[in-house]
Amino acid sequence: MIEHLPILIILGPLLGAVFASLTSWYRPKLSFPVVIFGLAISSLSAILIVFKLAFSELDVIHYQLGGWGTPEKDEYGIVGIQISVDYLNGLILATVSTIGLLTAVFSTRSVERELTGQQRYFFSLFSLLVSGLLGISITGDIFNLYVFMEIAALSSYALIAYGKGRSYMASFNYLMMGTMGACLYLLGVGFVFVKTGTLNIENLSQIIPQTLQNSQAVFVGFVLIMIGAWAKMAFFPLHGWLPNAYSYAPTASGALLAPLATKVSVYAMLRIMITVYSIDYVLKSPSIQSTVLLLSTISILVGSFFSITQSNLRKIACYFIISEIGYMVGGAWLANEPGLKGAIYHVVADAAMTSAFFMIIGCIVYRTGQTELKKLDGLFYKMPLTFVALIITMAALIGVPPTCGFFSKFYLIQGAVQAGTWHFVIALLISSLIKAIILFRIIEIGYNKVPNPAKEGNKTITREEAPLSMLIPTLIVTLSLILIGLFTDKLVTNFIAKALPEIPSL
Amino acid sequence: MEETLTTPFWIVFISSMAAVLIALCGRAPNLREAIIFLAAICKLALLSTLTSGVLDGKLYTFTLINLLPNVGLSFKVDGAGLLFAFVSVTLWIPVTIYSIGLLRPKKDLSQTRFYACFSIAISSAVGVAFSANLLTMFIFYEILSLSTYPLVTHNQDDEAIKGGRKYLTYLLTTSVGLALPAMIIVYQHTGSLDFTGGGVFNDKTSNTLLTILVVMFLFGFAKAGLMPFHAWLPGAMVAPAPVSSLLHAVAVVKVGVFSIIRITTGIFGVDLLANTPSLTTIICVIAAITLITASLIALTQDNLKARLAYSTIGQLSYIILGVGLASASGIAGAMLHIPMHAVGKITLFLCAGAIYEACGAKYISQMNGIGRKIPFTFTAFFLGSLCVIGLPPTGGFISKWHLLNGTLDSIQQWTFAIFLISSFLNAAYFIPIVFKGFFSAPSDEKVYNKASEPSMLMVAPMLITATGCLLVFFFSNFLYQFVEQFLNVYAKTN
Amino acid sequence: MAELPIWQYDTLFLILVLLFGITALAMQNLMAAAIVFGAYSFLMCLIWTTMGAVDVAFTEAAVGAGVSTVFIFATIYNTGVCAKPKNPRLAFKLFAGLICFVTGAFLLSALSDFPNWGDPYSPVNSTISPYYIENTIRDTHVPNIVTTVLADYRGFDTLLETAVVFIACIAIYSILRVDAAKSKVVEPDIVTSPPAYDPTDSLIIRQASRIMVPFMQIFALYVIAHGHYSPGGGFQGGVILGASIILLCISFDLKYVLRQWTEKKIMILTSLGVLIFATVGLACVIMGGEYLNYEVLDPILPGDKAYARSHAILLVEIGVGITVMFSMIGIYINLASNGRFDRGL
Amino acid sequence: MEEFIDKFNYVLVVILMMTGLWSMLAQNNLIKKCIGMAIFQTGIILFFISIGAKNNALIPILTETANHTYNDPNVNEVTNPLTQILMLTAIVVGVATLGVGLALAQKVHQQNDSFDEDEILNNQTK
Repeated sequence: MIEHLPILIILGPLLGAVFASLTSWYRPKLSFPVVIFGLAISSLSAILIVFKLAFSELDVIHYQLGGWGTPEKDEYGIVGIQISVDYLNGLILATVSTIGLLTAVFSTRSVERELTGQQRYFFSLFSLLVSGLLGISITGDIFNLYVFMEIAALSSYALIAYGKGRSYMASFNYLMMGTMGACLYLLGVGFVFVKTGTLNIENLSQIIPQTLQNSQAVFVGFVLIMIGAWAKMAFFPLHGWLPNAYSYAPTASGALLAPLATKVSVYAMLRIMITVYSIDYVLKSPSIQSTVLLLSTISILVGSFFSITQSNLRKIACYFIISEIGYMVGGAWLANEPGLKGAIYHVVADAAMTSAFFMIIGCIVYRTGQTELKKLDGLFYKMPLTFVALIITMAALIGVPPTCGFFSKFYLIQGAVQAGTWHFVIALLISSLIKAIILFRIIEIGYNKVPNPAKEGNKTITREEAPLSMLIPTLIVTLSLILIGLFTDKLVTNFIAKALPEIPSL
Repeated sequence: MEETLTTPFWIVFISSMAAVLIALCGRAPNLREAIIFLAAICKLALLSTLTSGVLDGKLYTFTLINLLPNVGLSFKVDGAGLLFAFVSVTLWIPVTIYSIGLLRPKKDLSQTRFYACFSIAISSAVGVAFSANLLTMFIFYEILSLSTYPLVTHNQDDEAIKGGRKYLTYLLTTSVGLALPAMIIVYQHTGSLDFTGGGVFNDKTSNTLLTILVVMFLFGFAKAGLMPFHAWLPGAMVAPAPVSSLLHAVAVVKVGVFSIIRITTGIFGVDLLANTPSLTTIICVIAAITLITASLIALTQDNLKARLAYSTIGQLSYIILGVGLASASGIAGAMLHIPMHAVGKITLFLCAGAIYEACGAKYISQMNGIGRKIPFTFTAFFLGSLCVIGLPPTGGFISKWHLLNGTLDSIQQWTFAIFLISSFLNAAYFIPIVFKGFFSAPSDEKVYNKASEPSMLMVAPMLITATGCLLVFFFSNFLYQFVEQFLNVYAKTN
Repeated sequence: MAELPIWQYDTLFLILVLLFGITALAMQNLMAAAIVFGAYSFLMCLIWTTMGAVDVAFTEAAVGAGVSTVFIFATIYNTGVCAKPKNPRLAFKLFAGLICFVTGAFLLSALSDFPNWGDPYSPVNSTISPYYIENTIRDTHVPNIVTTVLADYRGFDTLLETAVVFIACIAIYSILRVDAAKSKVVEPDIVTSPPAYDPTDSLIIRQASRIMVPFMQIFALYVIAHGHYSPGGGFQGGVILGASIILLCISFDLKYVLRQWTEKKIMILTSLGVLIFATVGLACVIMGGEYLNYEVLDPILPGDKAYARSHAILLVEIGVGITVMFSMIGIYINLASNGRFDRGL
Repeated sequence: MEEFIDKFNYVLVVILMMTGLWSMLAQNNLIKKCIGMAIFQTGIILFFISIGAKNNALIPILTETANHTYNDPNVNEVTNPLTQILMLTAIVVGVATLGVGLALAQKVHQQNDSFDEDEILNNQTK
């Protein structure tokens, strides 16, 4: 069974979703355990495969769907569809599937409350979204990536539209932007395909850097794929859809989409950048590189400044995502070792941070029913654990050591210093400080405004945490922020450094 | 002579563990406080096991986990670190006793939080003392900032929140905005963040870069209170007296200056500094300006705690000035000034709190004559101020002696005058308080009538620390041994 | 330039298609726009047929010109017909135009780098695709290369594509249906004959469709089953099957169809198709091969290894057909009845 | 110029795609946006199909004819099947997206009684 692990990662949630949609007509209560089972299989396989990679000599594990060709033949891997796990996507797979599983556990109660009577297909769609995201991460075929992209996208439109009210328009806008991104990606694939005739990522990575360095069509394809990925990840100036889509979505959808969807698009961008093309290729067009870096600086600043003007915790979190996207794109496009390390590390770190943030918001919504900052006074006294988790998460977002946010920032700044991109350094620092201001605000409202129990006629302040099925995943993810930080060196030397291509020295 | 030993880690970790236990024992105050004393005693015991080794010239190292390539969460115990750790842990005990005396009668609900955060703060102060590299130090530095925030805002009224906001804004802004990028630039240039004797830079590093880095580090570790990033210190005086004493005398500010000593000796290297006059000039000028300005401002303050706060800012600059001299005795003086000033200033702050408790007087103008009513408190205050001014037979004399010696060894000889002027200023803002307290006619009848010695739990710690001011004078040679060990590693060639 | 046998027609069609597309976008009446869009799709089929992409043309005819147009109709039926021409946002439109112009120019900058139209030696035509053409008979005994590649060589894409259709169906169900759950579905009384006279209802249409539907369905089954040898396969057949039911819905009435095909049945069968496909894949894993490696099914399917592949392709196509058919019906009913599952177009 | 004529189809394809893209960006009407999206997608499909076309080639279904046999087909006389498969997938994805888009548009219309983007925006900010 061990050789089938790569496909199990995708099949788990996919089949789980199909079964769940079947059972939902007979035993609606059964859908949830079925989905959990599927996600658990996927998460387990992903973790196993990460360990397999770490403890074996292999650099990459291939899986040949349909069993086409033997490794000796030329057509091996090209004729059929190949999925592969290497150091770059192993981590992403483990992160995505684990967060997917935890979020699923987390969402039960909130779905029960928010979507009473309408949750028939919720968990099917949830699971399909996870399988789409996992597929994007695992596939070794650029067209297959497009199909997975659409699976993830279609299910996320529905998940957002569960929010009712304004979420329909938000979802529609997301659909337009998402489809545009996917179409541009597909067109870019077409431009690459025209010159290479192959769709396999490994094969492309042999062809393009060697023979097609100066092909205009391949270059146009590169730009189109990048724009497509940016539209999907809400990179400035294509970020307009994100805040509404994620903040009007139901809590459970937000908690799944926000941490994973954008990060996986970043992964897709990284994969195309460093595997299909090469860092050489990126460095070859310095004008585009400097433009992208400038855009990521703007993205960071825009996200940060908008976040400080918001009064709703969920909107704040959404604008944080936009600024974090700027970190990752900028780090990747610095195109030097520390920058790329920072970008890849931040994909994992930010997935955990955003997940923790949205889960905490979910807990707060479950108990208090609102996310307006002003109304969270005395939160510490009502939900101490949740509040502490919120502080830790904010600290990670600011970049306080020893949380993971600090180390990604460390690498990113190091990369920017090496590349001499000072505006990026300054943007990173400013965004940290702005997040710090928001942290103070949260502390002042939630901790220093001691609620007066006498006013409500109670003797003491009633402590009421969210139910355990929500609290435990939240705490696990929050703790992981510190753990990821502490094991930075292990992660970087064992995985991220090996995932990097050879970087030409300047 | 390096030896791997887990003891440093346990020393740092014990009080964090204690914090957890304290948080759990919130309902049983006696147990809670027993845990604190137990932790402090354990810590002291473990520290003393290291003493003889360190004095023999050994360096104890321990790496918990590697965080970045070449850089781990690692500890290294040398003379300076051990000295600083001793100071902070020893002073933790009287402060705790004092806190019990101050807070228990008030039935303050948030005492548990107070003690827990206090323990974490001590933990991180010792962590800074034992850090083997810049990253570890930065981590503990930030934990200290965050863990002291609940202490500053202990009262949770508007004033406290305002002070707390100022406190965190200054500390986080500078550390994230200046120290962090400076650290990354160092890592980027040298690939190492370890504190080593000769510094990490090689000859190729340009002077401009070094100058920029020095400035970034000096202001980045704003806990050292260099102007213009000093405003958090007076702002944070809204905290209760034990917190102020911790903040302003032991943990926080000393961590700031200690960090700067570490960076200048371990990252830049004494040789490099001594050979680059422009760097020392910058350090000395910044410190000198802060020193004189702070002393002058202190003269104008009527609020006792504010005067003490500005005095602290001035005294911290002594230490930085000593480092800026880049001479062995200058650094020795700077190092010694940490315990000397700590013990003096803690006495003063405890006294200020005691005076307020005793008669509700915040302002110096109200305190005429009350010395006669509360003689113990005022005697302690007198000894504390002698120590801070630097007069024998108190410890401050010793460190100032070394500092003045250092100016003569250094090329920055003009600082000799600065030291002298500021000592006069110190005397000018402390002696009148004591004098008027004992000999003047009462200025505020209400205060005067109300005044009576506070509870024993508050008086005893003050007297202990006041005695400490004298003891450090007589046993200064013992303290100097630690410093000598430190100098052997970091400033050998001088 | 020497040989341009039929490509001139293509150019003509291309220009026509462009005109139709622009017209569809320019029309104020949405119903008219939808019809023009249908014609646009139909012309597109012709172009693809002339380029030799019969399967694509077939799918486009069924999907693009057929059900897509009906979906738009259904939506407009529930909402309104006209696009109000107020507030033209001229500046923004010009700006968007500029963006598109720049993008277009950027795309065309690669023009000289492209292989000539119809060049058999271009990288696309000479890298992997010859493998499919040369080996399809040896590997699977299926002469329709498209079917082989679709269901076997790139079968994983097709599994996912089926999943996409399934997702679209349950997504639309969740978006539209949920609200209506409150307003209880009124189960139709036992009606043996079509509902009473309705002025919009036409007897001719009803009778004609009554005759047509069986033939459509037989044809669709043929398309699925004969996909190995002629254009067609699960998708096309599934869409036609779906379309035949949709035709019933339109010419009769939703209730009439829902009596046969209840909501529950439709939604369950939708997921069943995906399940069949995925199970065939899983069977391969259980039999010891890679996922979707039909070759290892040889012991349980008749014939040698290549025939095992051929038969497995048929199984898979049936799965695809079921999912596509019921998804199309599900989507249509949801759109047409606005999620109420009672009455509609 | 000759090159331009040789590649005339690409020019038209690009114009078609950009028409669709413009409509997605600039049209107020949600249904028009959906139609624009469909046109953009067909443009891309057309692009793929044309890069796979071959002069004088047959459809990709093998037959026993004079030029080639089952077991040894003449590759240059059979249209590229690969691009066709890819586009089959793209068409199906396209209709799925269109369906979801229409469903969302219908919901939006239900709430705001309009397909006009500006009006909806006004309604929602009120």
